[in-house]
Amino acid sequence: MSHTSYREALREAMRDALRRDPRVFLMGEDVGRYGGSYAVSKGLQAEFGPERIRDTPLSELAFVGAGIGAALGGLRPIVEVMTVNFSLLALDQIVNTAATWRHMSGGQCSVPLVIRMTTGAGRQLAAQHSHSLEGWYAHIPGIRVLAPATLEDARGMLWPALQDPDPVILFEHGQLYNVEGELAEDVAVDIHSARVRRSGNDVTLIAYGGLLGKALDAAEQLAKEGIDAEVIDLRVLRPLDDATLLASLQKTHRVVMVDEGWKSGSLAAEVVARLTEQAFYEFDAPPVRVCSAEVPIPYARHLEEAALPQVATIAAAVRTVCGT
Amino acid sequence: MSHTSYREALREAMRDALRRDPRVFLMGEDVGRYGGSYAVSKGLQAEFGPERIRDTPLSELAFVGAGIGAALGGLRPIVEVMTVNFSLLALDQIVNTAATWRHMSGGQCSVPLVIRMTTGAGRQLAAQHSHSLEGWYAHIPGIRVLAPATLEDARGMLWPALQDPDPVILFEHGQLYNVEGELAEDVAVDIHSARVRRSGNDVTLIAYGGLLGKALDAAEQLAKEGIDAEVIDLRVLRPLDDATLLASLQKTHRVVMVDEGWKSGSLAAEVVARLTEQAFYEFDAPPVRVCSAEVPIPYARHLEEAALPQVATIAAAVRTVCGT
Amino acid sequence: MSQPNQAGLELMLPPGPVPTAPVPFAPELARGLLRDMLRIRRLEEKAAELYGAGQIRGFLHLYIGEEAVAAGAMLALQPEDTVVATYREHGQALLRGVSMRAIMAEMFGKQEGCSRGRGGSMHLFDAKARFFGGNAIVAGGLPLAVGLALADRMQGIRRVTACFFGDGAVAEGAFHESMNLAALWQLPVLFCCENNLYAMGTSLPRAQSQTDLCTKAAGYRIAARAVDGMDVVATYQAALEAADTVRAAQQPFFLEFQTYRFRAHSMFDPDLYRDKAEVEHWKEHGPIHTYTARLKTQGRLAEEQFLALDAEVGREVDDAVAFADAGHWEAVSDLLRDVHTPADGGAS
Amino acid sequence: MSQPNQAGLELMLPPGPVPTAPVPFAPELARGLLRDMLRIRRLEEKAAELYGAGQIRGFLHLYIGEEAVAAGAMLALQPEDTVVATYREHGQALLRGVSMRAIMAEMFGKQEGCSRGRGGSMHLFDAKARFFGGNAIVAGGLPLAVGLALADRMQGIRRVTACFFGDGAVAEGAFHESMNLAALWQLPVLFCCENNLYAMGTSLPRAQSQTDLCTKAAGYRIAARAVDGMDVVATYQAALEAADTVRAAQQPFFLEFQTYRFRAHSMFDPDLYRDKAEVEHWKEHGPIHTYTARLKTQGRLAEEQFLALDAEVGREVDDAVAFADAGHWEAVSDLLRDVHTPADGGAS
Ligand SMILES: Cc1ncc(C[n+]2csc(CCOP(=O)(O)OP(=O)(O)O)c2C)c(N)n1
Ligand SMILES: Cc1ncc(C[n+]2csc(CCOP(=O)(O)OP(=O)(O)O)c2C)c(N)n1
Ligand SMILES: [Mg+2]
Ligand SMILES: [Mg+2]
Repeated sequence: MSHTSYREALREAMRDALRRDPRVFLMGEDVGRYGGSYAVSKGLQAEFGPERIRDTPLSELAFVGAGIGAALGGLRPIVEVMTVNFSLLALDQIVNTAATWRHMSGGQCSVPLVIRMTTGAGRQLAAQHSHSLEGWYAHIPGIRVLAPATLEDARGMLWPALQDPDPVILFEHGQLYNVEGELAEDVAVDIHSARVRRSGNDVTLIAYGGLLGKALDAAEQLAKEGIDAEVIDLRVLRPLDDATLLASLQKTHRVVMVDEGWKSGSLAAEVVARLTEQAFYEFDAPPVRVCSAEVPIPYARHLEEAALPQVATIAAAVRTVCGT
Repeated sequence: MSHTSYREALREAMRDALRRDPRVFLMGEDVGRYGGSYAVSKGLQAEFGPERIRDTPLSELAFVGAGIGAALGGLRPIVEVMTVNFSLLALDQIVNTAATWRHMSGGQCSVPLVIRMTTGAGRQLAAQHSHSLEGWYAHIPGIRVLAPATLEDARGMLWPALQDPDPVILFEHGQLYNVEGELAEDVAVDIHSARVRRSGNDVTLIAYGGLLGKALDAAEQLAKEGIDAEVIDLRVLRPLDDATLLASLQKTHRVVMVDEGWKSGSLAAEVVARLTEQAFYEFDAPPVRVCSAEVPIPYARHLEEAALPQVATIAAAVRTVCGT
Repeated sequence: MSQPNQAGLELMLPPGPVPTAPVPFAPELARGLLRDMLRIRRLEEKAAELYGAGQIRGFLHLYIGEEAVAAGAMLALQPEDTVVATYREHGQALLRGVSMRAIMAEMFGKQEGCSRGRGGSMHLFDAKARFFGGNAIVAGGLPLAVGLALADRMQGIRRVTACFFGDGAVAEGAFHESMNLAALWQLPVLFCCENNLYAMGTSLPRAQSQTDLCTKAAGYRIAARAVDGMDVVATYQAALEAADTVRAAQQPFFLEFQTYRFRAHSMFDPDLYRDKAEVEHWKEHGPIHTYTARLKTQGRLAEEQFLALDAEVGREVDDAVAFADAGHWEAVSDLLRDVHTPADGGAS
Repeated sequence: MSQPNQAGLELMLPPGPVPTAPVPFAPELARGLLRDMLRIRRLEEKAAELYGAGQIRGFLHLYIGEEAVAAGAMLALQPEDTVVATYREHGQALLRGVSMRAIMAEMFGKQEGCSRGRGGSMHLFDAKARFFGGNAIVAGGLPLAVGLALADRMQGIRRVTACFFGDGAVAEGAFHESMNLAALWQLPVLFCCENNLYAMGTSLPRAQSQTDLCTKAAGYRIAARAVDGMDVVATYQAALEAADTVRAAQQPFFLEFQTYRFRAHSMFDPDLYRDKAEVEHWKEHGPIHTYTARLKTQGRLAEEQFLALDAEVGREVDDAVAFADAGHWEAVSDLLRDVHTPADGGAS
């Protein structure tokens, strides 16, 4: 075990991959000389040089597309799109090229590409810098979408993502980078399953990424009130791991899904929809979603807080579902 | 009443708006000289000139952004993005500028912009030209999303959309352009409500845009089997008209939602989620979604057909929900 | 280069005279180029016919008139080089070595097609021939080409990535970003701009404030050259020089082929945006008949030889159609196959 | 313009000498420019301090060092002109007439802020001053500016739309598409490129294959000019000429201000990517002290006068802080207000 941070765990995962596989390289805006806008890649250029830790101009569409090309060309690129907000500029390449090439070529061209990006709000960055669009990416066939919420996943998800022959997108929540804790030396995680992060019997609280912590906090608070919540970390946003969700529902018969995306059309909608479709009669109460208010996220702190799911709103939703 | 087509109805709506309001103009790729890639704007440049029927270069990001600017500058632009597939290139301007400007400026800057685009599959155009991303757009706060499925809506939705002080996106399904029928001279429709297109008692079949016709066909077929389906045309994809949906559910107690989007993260997920959240105890059977298979849409006709919702699959889903 | 006609349409005429100079190539090569162009032409004429008959569907974009571009450029490339193309790519695919059978079967939507029938006309693929699509997003292939070249550079592989795109693509942001990346990183990309003066119905002067596309390359410090795209002698020579430069210097090059499509943009296009006289002018420069005439004048080709060659090509086309016709529909149960790579690595 | 140092970093030095020539403006104007620059400087120094104290949050991008650009450019514009800016826009907003109070309150997140506290530092708005944001997407403002100018053209309004953006924005596709549209449609856009040689930590030569940004404008047939962005005399004269040209010719113009930021990119930036010596070189060109020195040499400004002016500006800053401090938090119940325009048209 060693003490580390989410940021360091991500960096260590990249360092490790860069050492293990000469085909791996990192490219993106300010990943090199600057050290990454969130300092995730700090120090890597000094170790691996400017070819493998490659700074790009502000050209999201082209450098994501170049990542696809480089993957086709035999490399294993990690493309850092600084934040999900800017990834909109590259979405065409992701949807129309990365996700289609394998199927559309009749199985000839796999795209072993990993894209990392920061997501989420909570730092008063206002409407254009606070998106949570994981749900959009989870809509696209042909790609895998991951959301590391723990140090273990921050450290462990990258390598299996690089082994995946198809595009994988990794969402790092901006509020997690400074989270610290202990981490085992040998981290091997899968990129297929959801995980029960807190076992409980009364209600299933589903979360991912930046909100897992709040969900766990809410669960602790509720425990004091006698509500025993099971907290599930989705981890893999596409394809969703229905089995783990259904197993929990069959135990607790109540579901609250927490999601930083805007409610309408959120990933939470998908989770609720597939659970009701598949296990309608397991519900003892209607499922509930706790999402962001449907508003461009405001700068002012109190308004931003009001717009985002909070421990109190999560706990309140759980109480409603539990009928207390 | 006069005989017309969906295409002509759309054109007539534009002609009418261009005549009524000098601030209205149309811009987009090949809307002018070529007459529109789907011939919707055919003849308009001859009538209104190249300034008001303005051909643009292949620059989706910039001309959509220019539409936003022109709206801020006092005009009432109709921007045609040839198809939803290419709109990915312009999504940044839609999400980060059009949708945010009003709120983020503290209410100073409204963006009275209308964006039209063709959507959907069914014409063997393969993976990059067959997207149905209405659900994504319906996720964005600050914009209104419309899906005219009838001649009446094709003719009637544009004018109220132009009166809306905020951005409105109109999705025209590519398979509807040639649909013909009779249309009243005076068409006034709202852009707020869903509409019951076929009244029924046994099950609520929800559809929109290109699939409304298939839903209605399925309903006719089911009627012969003794299943009386109520068919609802969503029409307005954002904000969703919950009241109409809930009223129907309260009558039929069963729901099937049809959507050409890929199932995971579809608009259908949202509809199912909000109905279960709000009216869980009204359901006599689990809700069911009929969506596109999660695959880049293939070119080969039989595979494309297999990937898309069809009358038979819709009818089958209804039978399941009705327990027959 | 242009003059307005009565209807206010600019008449955009060929920049130079009809080429008549002797063909300076060895007989084999000279004949090969003719054959290459004829193969594209006859394949596409047949495809148009089959489209009318409903056996080919979706979008079909014909290259007819532009054959000298693909013929010259493809011959200039080496087998190890890489090609990235557009939706108007039958010519490139065919001359890159994708069989006419596989192309025709693809357009029929058959499993024997080069993309198993999933791609159709716009999405021809052949990984073995290093033919990476078949891209229907205008300018969508440019970033891809940059990445393929980057992979080569980082792996120490010296080859050229030839990326085809139209005049319309030049307006897209992807063009700008890709040109800059290729130049900044000194990547061996041969940017092949097929300037046929129209993007659908939009003529170059209505799309570009600067219609001399080579001047754009200067903004990225990329060497550039325009060439008569109707003259296969010129296209081959220019492409060869350009490819050699890219290969030797490991730097990008922008090559503009000034060409013209004789047919409509796609099978849906009524082609009302250009003057018939303009089309006729360009047809006088038709790459096949002008080249044939030169060979004949030189005494290098007799009419019977031409007819024999044409007949041979005709037989290849007929064979391809028969092959496609006899092909199979992929099982519907395979619909989801290859959305992801199968666990076995996806040998298919 | 650049030379490598020991650490392999290019030292990117100012292109010309420190300006010392007499200020050729009338006393009022000359003094006004100094005051303008000082107002920006003191406002931002205070903002930095308040950021440290936690009263301003989010991203804060300081303009310190670049004041001569906004001062010259804003003075060159007419009241009816339009401005589109970036996230580094305190200077433009302030000199465009947004009160220091409203800016400070905005950064505090107060309802009295120019965007009701919803935008913060990156999203200052003032529709009355025709100041259309405050855009935090790099190059996101360019298409908007094109559209604003298009609206003017179509409505027969003769005014200039000045659009600010950095050197980093030049690499974005939006730059390319917008330049072409503006030139193609002959729109009165004044493209103001604030070339401070860095996009975050990425220096111009590591972002652009062609670092002379004016050459890019040629690819669109847009007239261009570079000017010493540290010299307010030069920026004002150049901006005035450029704005007049745009206004008269109703065509775009590309004006490159060669400038430098003295502070880090944002409050999160440790600023390790450039040589301290480079920063020091540029500081010698500091727009405020060099200009002050010139005025003093000319005998146009005595030290007491400078101190008085500075004190006056200091009082304005203090007043703005007090105003912001006394401001109110918007009611949480107003969170959804103005996601859509209210039915009454939204007079707010
Ligand atoms: C991004 C994008 N926008 C629009 C289209 C529709 N479209 C297909 S081809 C075409 C014209 C392209 O012209 P050009 O690049 O000159 O190539 P050409 O067809 O002349 O070979 C257009 C507008 C598209 N496929 N992709
Ligand atoms: C599209 C986009 N990509 C990335 C960013 C993150 N980012 C913010 S400012 C910046 C640097 C911009 O540099 P430049 O345009 O030179 O302006 P400067 O900050 O130097 O004034 C970057 C990369 C962003 N805001 N938008
Ligand atoms: Mg063309
Ligand atoms: Mg800069």
